[in-house]
Amino acid sequence: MNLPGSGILKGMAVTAVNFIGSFLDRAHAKRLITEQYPEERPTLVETSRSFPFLVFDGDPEKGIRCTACKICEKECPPQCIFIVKDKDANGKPILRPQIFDIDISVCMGCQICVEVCPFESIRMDNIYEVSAYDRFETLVLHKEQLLKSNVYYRQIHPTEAAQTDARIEAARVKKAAAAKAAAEKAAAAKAAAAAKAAETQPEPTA
Amino acid sequence: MMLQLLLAISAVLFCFGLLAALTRSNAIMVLIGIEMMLGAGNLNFIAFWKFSAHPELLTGVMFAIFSIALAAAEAAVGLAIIIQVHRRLRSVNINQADQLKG
Amino acid sequence: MHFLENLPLATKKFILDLVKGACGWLCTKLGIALPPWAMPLLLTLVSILVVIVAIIAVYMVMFALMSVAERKILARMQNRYGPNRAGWFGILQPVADGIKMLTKEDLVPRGADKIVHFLAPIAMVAPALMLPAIIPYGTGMVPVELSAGILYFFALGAGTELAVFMAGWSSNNKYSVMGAMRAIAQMISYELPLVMSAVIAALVAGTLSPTGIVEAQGGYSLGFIPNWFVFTPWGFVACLLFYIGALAESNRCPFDLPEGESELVAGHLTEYSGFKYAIFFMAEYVGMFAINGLLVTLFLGGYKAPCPFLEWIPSWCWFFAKLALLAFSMVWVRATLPRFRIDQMMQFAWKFMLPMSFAALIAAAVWYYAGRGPLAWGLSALIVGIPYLALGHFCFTRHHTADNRRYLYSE
Amino acid sequence: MHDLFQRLISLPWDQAPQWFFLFPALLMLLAAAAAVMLRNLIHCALCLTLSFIALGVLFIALGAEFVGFVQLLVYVGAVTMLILFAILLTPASEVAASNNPFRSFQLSKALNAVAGGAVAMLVLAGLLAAIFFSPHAQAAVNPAKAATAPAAAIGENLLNHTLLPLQGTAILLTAALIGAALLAKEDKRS
Repeated sequence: MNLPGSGILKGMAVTAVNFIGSFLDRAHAKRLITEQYPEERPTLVETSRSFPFLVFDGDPEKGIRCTACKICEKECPPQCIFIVKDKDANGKPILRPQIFDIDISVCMGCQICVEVCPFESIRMDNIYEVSAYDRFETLVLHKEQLLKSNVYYRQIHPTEAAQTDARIEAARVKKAAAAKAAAEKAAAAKAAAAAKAAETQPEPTA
Repeated sequence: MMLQLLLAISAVLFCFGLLAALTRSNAIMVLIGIEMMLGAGNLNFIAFWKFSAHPELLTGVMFAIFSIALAAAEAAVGLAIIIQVHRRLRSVNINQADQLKG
Repeated sequence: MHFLENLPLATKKFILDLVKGACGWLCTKLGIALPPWAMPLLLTLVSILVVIVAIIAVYMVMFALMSVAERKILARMQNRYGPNRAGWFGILQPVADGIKMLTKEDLVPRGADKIVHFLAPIAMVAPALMLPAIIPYGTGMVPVELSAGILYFFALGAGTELAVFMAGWSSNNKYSVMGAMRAIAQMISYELPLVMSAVIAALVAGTLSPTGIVEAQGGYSLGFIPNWFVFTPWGFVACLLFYIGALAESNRCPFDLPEGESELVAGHLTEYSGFKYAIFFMAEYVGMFAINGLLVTLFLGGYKAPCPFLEWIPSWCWFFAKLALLAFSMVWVRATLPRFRIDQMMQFAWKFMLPMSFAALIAAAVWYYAGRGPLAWGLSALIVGIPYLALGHFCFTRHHTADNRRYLYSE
Repeated sequence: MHDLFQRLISLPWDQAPQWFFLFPALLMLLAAAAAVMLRNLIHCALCLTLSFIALGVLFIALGAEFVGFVQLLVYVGAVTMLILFAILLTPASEVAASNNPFRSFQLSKALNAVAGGAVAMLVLAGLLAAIFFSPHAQAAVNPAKAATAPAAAIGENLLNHTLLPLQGTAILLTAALIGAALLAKEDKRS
């Protein structure tokens, strides 16, 4: 038979152990696991994501991967992306965005834009300190704020970036090979044509 | 002079209680009036004790203490009766509680 | 150390001398002849005022410290840090809380009874601030020496119930009324064992005066065990009962169901905000300190030192150390025990605390007349022990535990 | 200014404390009047409480500390709480108005008030006359010496001289407790 009231004492012991343990636990490994946020930053896991950004290679003007194809704009479920195609001096559209805005107060971080982008241009960022007083001034990100280099992308998401780079490299190699093959083919054709011409045209000296 | 003043105050309190008990038709107000009258009585006990020839005998004080104890019992039973009456008649108007049979 | 012991009284005397000197100087300067009764009257008024200011200042500081210490201790017991942002280790948190409370809008519901709604916080805080007046804080340091001090304490404690009712009823909110009704039911139920256990201490000490009760606990048995009432079987039980009653009277966990957030929003405080809410909050804490101070006075030897060789520490330090210990234990209990259900709370008061307090009363009387020796000890331990085990076994042990419970449809 | 102050402080202020009881007395009467006059029952009960608190303070001012504290404890802590609970448990219903046997309800009410007021005034007049003009009124009374009622003396008195009434009161209170609980219990048969 348990002594009446012994359960209360057991419970008190548990809280007392917690109380004393929280002072002894210098390493904060088991108790006091709360992060002291502004002083202690969380170490983000690699897959953490917040809002999209635009990747460029090398130069932010020329190296921009986006071609303003507007697939992401159409696919975006909360419709937070707004794109206007750029035009050259003659008014002819060129494959580059003139305006690329993302309203991150609307964005829900679904990553669909990343899934659908055929140019590996839009990727997810992991910034999280974006609170601001004015949502239209500061929370609508423009092209200048969205553009971040591929180096940055490799830093925040190394595995993904490596895969992307490999894909781009493979595509480039494939393209180069195709071009080479085409060139070879063209050269071969040219040579063949030349040979044929040579065949049909008798050797003037012969 | 002070004794008479205290007695007059007590008389006024008593008459307020009487007024409440006589004019209000709500049983609880009648009870409130009775409590006031008892309080006036206690005040008289204390006043007479203070100005008595032998205050160290504590006669008035003892009376007041017993009277307070009795008033508490009276209030408890009275309110229990009022609640029972309300349960029967759905009303605490003393004009309606005119039957001896439940 | 004699200097420290006398420090509060010496400060008071210094202030009185200062007032006396200043007044005399002013009168000679202005050429006013004071009648003979004027100076003593003035000094009496000033000494009353000094004591009032000192009490309120001490209790406000304790309230401020408690409000941050409680949160920090509670946090540590739940493996958190608690407030540590405002100031050094969060020590300025009460200031931040105060500023927040005072700058909040003071809302009065449209359907509320405005006058009663306004008067309720006043009716709450006035008795709470009057409670500490009879507690002896040190040797010769009792603000008001009353021959019926204990009775005074409980008479004023009754005012709290009234204030809670006023707050609940005037808010015109069903949660407020329900919370107020629960609070009053709880306070009335737990006032009985509370008063009964206080009566036990008064009975053995033979006086209702708090100073007399403390003096009755002076001295040491066997040379080192203090003669506090808590170290006797009946005193231990009465102390525990008083402690539980104090928890219930000050609406603290596990008896905080009048303001149980999950059921009643905030009970009778639902419609209060800003300064009025702060006043309720303050009154609750001051009431808690006061009732803990009474517990120290009644059972824990008041301002007496626990061992003979520690008597060089000033008596008022001992009082406040014991008070701090009790306040800590209340936080500890809060961190440990979940909230009662309303029927459990009533059952506990009427089926356990009241019989136990009667048992402790009988045990105290037996101990008193059996000569306070080992025999008295045994007898009184038996008288409180048997009802405890019996009540605990028959009323408060769940005989349907997980082992023998049968689930009809899940097997 | 100087003169005025001098004259002000030469008044017999040392006589003042024995008249302090007038403040709680006045407050008590005002609160009692409000309790009788107000329409809202809860307000009446709260005013009654204030009146009882003032009465307790009056007892303390008259030197009967113990009775004052008992008054506060019993009346404020218990009786008014009972009254407030009773008011909340007995909501006014429409039956009260419609079932009245008198057709001219307002007239009967007015008559009731006038008659009650007249009786109360008569009683008051009689009491005041007895207090101020009866031959015994001028009888010598003890000139208010510092009468005190220490708790120890009261306890001694209770257990020595008034033991039988004390036991009787105890029995009565127990009977009242059980009786009130039985009366207020829900009747299972109906």
